[in-house]
Amino acid sequence: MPENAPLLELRNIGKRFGAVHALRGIDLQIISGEVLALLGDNGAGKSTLVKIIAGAHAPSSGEMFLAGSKVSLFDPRHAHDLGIETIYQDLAVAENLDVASNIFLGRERKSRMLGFLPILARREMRREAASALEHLAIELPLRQVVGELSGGQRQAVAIARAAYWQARLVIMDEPTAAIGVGEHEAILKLIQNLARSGVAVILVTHTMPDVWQVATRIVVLTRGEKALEGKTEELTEERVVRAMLVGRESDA
Amino acid sequence: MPENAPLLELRNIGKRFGAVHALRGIDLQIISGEVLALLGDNGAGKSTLVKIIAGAHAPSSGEMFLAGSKVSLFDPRHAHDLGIETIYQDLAVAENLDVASNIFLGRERKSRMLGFLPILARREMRREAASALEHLAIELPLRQVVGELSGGQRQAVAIARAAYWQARLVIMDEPTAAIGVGEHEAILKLIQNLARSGVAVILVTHTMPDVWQVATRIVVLTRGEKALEGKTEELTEERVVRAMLVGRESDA
Amino acid sequence: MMPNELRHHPILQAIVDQGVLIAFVLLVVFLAFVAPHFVSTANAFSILIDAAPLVLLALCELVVMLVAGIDLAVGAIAGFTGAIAATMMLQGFPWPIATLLALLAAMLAGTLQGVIINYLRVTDFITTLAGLSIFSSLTLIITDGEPMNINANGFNALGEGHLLGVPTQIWIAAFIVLVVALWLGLTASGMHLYAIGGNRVAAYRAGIRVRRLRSFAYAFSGLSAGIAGVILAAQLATADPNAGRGQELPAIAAVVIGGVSLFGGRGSVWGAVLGALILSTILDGLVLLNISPFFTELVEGVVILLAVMMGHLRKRSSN
Amino acid sequence: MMPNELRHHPILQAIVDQGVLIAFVLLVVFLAFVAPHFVSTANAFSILIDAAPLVLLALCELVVMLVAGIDLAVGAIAGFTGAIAATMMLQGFPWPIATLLALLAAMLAGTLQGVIINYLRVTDFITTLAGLSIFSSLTLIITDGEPMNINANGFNALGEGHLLGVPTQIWIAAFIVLVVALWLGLTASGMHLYAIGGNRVAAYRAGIRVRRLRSFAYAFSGLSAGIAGVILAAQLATADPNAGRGQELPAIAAVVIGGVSLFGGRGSVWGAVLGALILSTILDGLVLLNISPFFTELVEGVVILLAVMMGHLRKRSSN
Amino acid sequence: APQYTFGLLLSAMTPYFATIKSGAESEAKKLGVQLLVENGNNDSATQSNQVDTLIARKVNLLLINPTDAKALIPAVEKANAAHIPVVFIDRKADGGHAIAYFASDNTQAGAQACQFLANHLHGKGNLFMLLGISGASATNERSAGCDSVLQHYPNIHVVARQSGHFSRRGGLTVMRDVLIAHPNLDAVYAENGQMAIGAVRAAEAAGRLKNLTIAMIGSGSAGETQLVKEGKIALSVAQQPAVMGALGVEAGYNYLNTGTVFVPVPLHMDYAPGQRP
Ligand SMILES: Nc1ncnc2c1ncn2[C@@H]1O[C@H](COP(=O)(O)OP(=O)(O)OP(=O)(O)O)[C@@H](O)[C@H]1O
Ligand SMILES: Nc1ncnc2c1ncn2[C@@H]1O[C@H](COP(=O)(O)OP(=O)(O)OP(=O)(O)O)[C@@H](O)[C@H]1O
Ligand SMILES: [Mg+2]
Ligand SMILES: [Mg+2]
Repeated sequence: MPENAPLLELRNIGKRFGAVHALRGIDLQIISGEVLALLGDNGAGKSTLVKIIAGAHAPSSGEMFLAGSKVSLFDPRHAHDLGIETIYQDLAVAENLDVASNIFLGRERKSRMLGFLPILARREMRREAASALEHLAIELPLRQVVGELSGGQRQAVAIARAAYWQARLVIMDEPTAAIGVGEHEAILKLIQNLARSGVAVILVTHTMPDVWQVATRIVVLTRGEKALEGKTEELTEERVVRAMLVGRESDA
Repeated sequence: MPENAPLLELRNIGKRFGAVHALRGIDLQIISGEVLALLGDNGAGKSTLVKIIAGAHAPSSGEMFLAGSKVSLFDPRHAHDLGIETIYQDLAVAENLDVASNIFLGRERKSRMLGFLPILARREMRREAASALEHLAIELPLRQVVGELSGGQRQAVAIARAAYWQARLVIMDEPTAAIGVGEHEAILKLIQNLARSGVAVILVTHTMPDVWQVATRIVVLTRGEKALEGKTEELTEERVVRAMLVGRESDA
Repeated sequence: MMPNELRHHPILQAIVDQGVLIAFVLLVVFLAFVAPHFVSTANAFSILIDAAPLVLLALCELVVMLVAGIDLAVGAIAGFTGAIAATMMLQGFPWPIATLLALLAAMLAGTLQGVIINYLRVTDFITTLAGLSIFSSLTLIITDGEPMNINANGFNALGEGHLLGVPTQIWIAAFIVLVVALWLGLTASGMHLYAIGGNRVAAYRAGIRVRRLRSFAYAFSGLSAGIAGVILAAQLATADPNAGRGQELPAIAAVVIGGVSLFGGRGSVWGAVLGALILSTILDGLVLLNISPFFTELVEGVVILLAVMMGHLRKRSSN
Repeated sequence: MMPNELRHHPILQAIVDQGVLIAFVLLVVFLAFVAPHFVSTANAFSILIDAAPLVLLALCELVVMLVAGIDLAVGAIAGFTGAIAATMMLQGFPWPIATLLALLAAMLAGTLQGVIINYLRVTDFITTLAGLSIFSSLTLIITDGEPMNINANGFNALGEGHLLGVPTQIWIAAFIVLVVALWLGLTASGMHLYAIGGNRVAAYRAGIRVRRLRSFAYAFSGLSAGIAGVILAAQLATADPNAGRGQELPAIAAVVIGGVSLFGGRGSVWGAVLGALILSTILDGLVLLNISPFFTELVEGVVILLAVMMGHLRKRSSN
Repeated sequence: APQYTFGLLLSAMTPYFATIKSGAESEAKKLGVQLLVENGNNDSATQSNQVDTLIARKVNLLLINPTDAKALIPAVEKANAAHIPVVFIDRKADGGHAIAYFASDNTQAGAQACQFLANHLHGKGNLFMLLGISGASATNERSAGCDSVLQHYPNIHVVARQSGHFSRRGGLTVMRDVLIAHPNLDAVYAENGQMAIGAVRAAEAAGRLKNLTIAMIGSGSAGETQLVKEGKIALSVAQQPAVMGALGVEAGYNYLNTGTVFVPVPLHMDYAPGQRP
């Protein structure tokens, strides 16, 4: 593994849904410890790109390299193994399971029954979940089934889930969309803490102030294509917003 | 109908979900032409209250008066008839129908086949939908099924739906959560225009700047109870945020 | 493979989506080559006559499955309708009146199911399974377990007669198909069925009377099952105490083969018709080829599986 | 009506949710009063013996319905398994080996269905409907349409024998119930079944091997159906060419009565067992009460409907 | 006289078995016997469970029409062990002890029907065998009877063997297709009356009835008899289900009072006009 390779590299990624061309020729590098803001108008392709990086969608074309080595046959399971955690915009939680089960879903803690049968360590998971939520300044009814939670509470579950695991890359697709004022601040702090400890973060958001508060780099997508890329300190909000809209105008 | 009665009045509204007490003793008046910001932390009960006003949930206790007369046996159909339009937080669009069908769902335009059979005027609805979206500065692939749209695009569909109909009260539960920067501005403008033309607007949001930009009055919910109420110009952001959190602390 | 504009044309899209159509065509071509006398007017009518009641039952399932329901009682209601019509004719009612009253009973039966499901909130599966038991039983009771002869020629003509050289029952089924196609395709309530199946909560919030419309879907299902029952009885000039039994799975199979989803909101009349045609063509082919009865089900199962897989492959490759 | 802490206790909650339990108790009490000889060890065993294979088939449906599937082939696979075991014993294999191989075949049959559904993406309904046809047909072919005698006493003891005074088949069913209860309640893969049924996309994104686990659910279904088939064959000392036919709807009915959802993600082992017990108690009561065969289905349908409605009323009043 | 309770276990509730039921019921009424009638839905497991339940119910006598000759052996043995006498109706189980057996011989019926057809065709022609439900014992035995005769007639070609599932509609739909596939069909052998009626309708609709000789194994029901009278069906080898049911009850009643009797039920041959050999 080359020492100075970016954590993640996308080359010429494209994605079609039937006739819809959601992404075209996306090149992207993500470096450990940076916070990359992925911006763009509605329908620009941000979530599609996020899902590809998370392994939830297969790209129609292009290649991905993680820490210098090509990834293929990629799915969310591999993404987890490689240290990629994702908060999806369309949360996708198991509504019929409780908070702790959702946080640990797919990576449950186990204990041994009769010394050899692996069974769920429910109590331990609930305890861990509670402390993880506390860290994030989130208060949730732990035993309630997620389907009975409010919109913001569900989002908090998804955030806690992604934050809990030791990751190399955390992808957050509009994590603060439905989130209360206090929790909003906690999430921004979380992002900064993650970056400080060397984790790469991809943040998708429509809240411009957040971008300038936490992001180190900005990529703007317009209609599935990369329209602008640069360091946060080198870009102004005006220029970014214009890129989102101008891209659109020049295309239309 | 008493001339000076509030458009909508809630008296002592409560709502339980099994053991969960989501709302308690809510009194609320909404006056034509005002923009009421309904604020509160995640899980405070905002969406529950919104659903009760929209007829989507029946309250467990309390009474509702619309323009001075008591409403009973209330469902979304009645709400529409009474001029209440709602953008729900959990959008709930028919994913298998296209944009125009969703905007007109339940109130389709019809024409007569053979002079007497009422059939759907699909083309007319599509045309109307396109112009409604244009008004809102929203660009959408009209023929695509809503399930294939991006998160923000779906939200735009819900907004267009609520904005299209001549309403007396428009309720918006976090309408800008997933919405792009340009559309965000358009929605704020829409709210102001609605209020100016005498429509009452209830806005639920976690974005404080929006509140001070458009709201005339603020109500804060904390753990299902009304914690603060007042004119926007008389309240500071600090005080509002504290009400959300303090309520919580004093309860805990 | 196809220019984008073309691909988005609704009719073309429907055909591409219906990869099963291609499977059907292949099936027909195959049988035309190997099965003696498969290509003949008599055989075409034979397939269509067998398909007619199945198509009607498939329409029942289509409509209730669009709203994420299921109707296991369609066969039982069909048998029940035949028995009622026969009894009334025995009691001296003129056949058109007996038939209309029997169809009314069928619609009431369906409505009753719809009301239990949507207002008393028993699940669709349980209610219609109970309906299956209850209406089968009522048929046995009405007929006293014996086939009842029907002597009214007008009635029997519904099953045996011809119009412009085409068997009456094919006309009847075609007419109902057309009505349902117009209903689903052109009217608001038709679209509301799709909306309910797509997202019931959204439909409710949009002001659609979900419970009423779902009940209506079951009422229609009862009626269409009743028409199937009339055809079945007329065909044999008999109300058979066991008529319609076991027809629920084939009816559901027909629509599922035709692309209707058990989870609601997806499917078309053409799919339902196609599914029914595939099933009756397979059965026809099995007899023409004189496949041993021990093997008929084996071949049937394999062919259905292949047809659906083929439909699926088509769809995937078009993605 | 109940203090909140109590109401949230998982076991109590489960009982309250299972309003159907109360319906079952009422049914038993009612029959105890009106049906002659209902309260007797012989009759209790008669009900349980009757329920044993149904419970096993209900477990099949429970597991596949948790992942929003359905298995229409369970009865056919049961019959198929009996036929294979009988054939092998006829060919001189010792009965334990014949039984194990037959169960292996059953599991393979289920796995095959699972693979077709999850990897070739044919819908659950169509695949298992084809399975129903295919395995029914294979049973006819293997047995050549004639019932096959089974003379191995050890094998037949699985259906006729007793252990500690309790019929063997009740032990077998109880053991499998326990295994499934532990699987679903205590293990990760058990919980993953619920997750898949609750939200398949979420489960996939959480890294659950959705297709593999769903295939496994069908493999289990095949195995459990196979065990039911062994019991049925042992009970009759015969591999019947039509054994298990028509058992798919009762099996699904049992779990749905017990609160399992056809749409996935909801249901418990206890519900499935309860549903099977309700069905076999009703059938037993019908015989004891000498309900005329024309009326049996009528009564059965009505009682099922009442039981489920009662369960539902309980739930609503507890809200 | 003592009040007896008998259980009558029928394998299914098709018209044929409904006739057994009504024959048995009217006899039971005459004798003051309470009769419990069960429908096994063609399922051996169901029927043997019904036997269990009736044993628990402590009936005095069981009249069993087994769904299957072998599968019901354990159930009959259980009845024997509980000292409840058993009478077989229409079919028997291959094991266990019964005090009486009232049946017509299915194998013989099949043989007689096909012998008639063979004679009628002068040993030459195309025959369609319209079979019952696959795997049902009635189907197996009737087919075996027919086949045993046909093997002596190499020039009779069985051009199709298809199942009409013992139902009228099954007979109709299958016959329609067979007529299409075989324009030179001469004769039809139908394994029950319901299917034969369906086949007659198909042949009539296709205008082929005149050229067809149809023989069936009937149950003597009105609809069947009518078609025989009209000459549309050449031969009905009619079983007498009502007689079987009545005799079964009578014999059981006598047995409980006195001792056992075996009464063979004669097959009733019903010829169309001019067909009597
Ligand atoms: N269907 C339900 N069953 C049980 N509890 C529910 C249900 N719906 C909501 N609740 C509970 O009611 C409370 C209020 O929920 P609500 O959705 O009104 O919150 P909210 O103020 O809109 O929060 P957010 O800002 O996150 O949208 C929460 O504690 C939630 O868990
Ligand atoms: N499953 C799908 N089928 C067809 N088209 C799709 C599908 N998913 C996404 N698209 C299309 O791809 C484009 C990009 O969608 P995407 O969700 O990536 O947008 P986004 O940038 O995340 O927007 P938002 O800010 O609204 O979340 C949109 O035009 C959308 O309609
Ligand atoms: Mg997005
Ligand atoms: Mg909310």
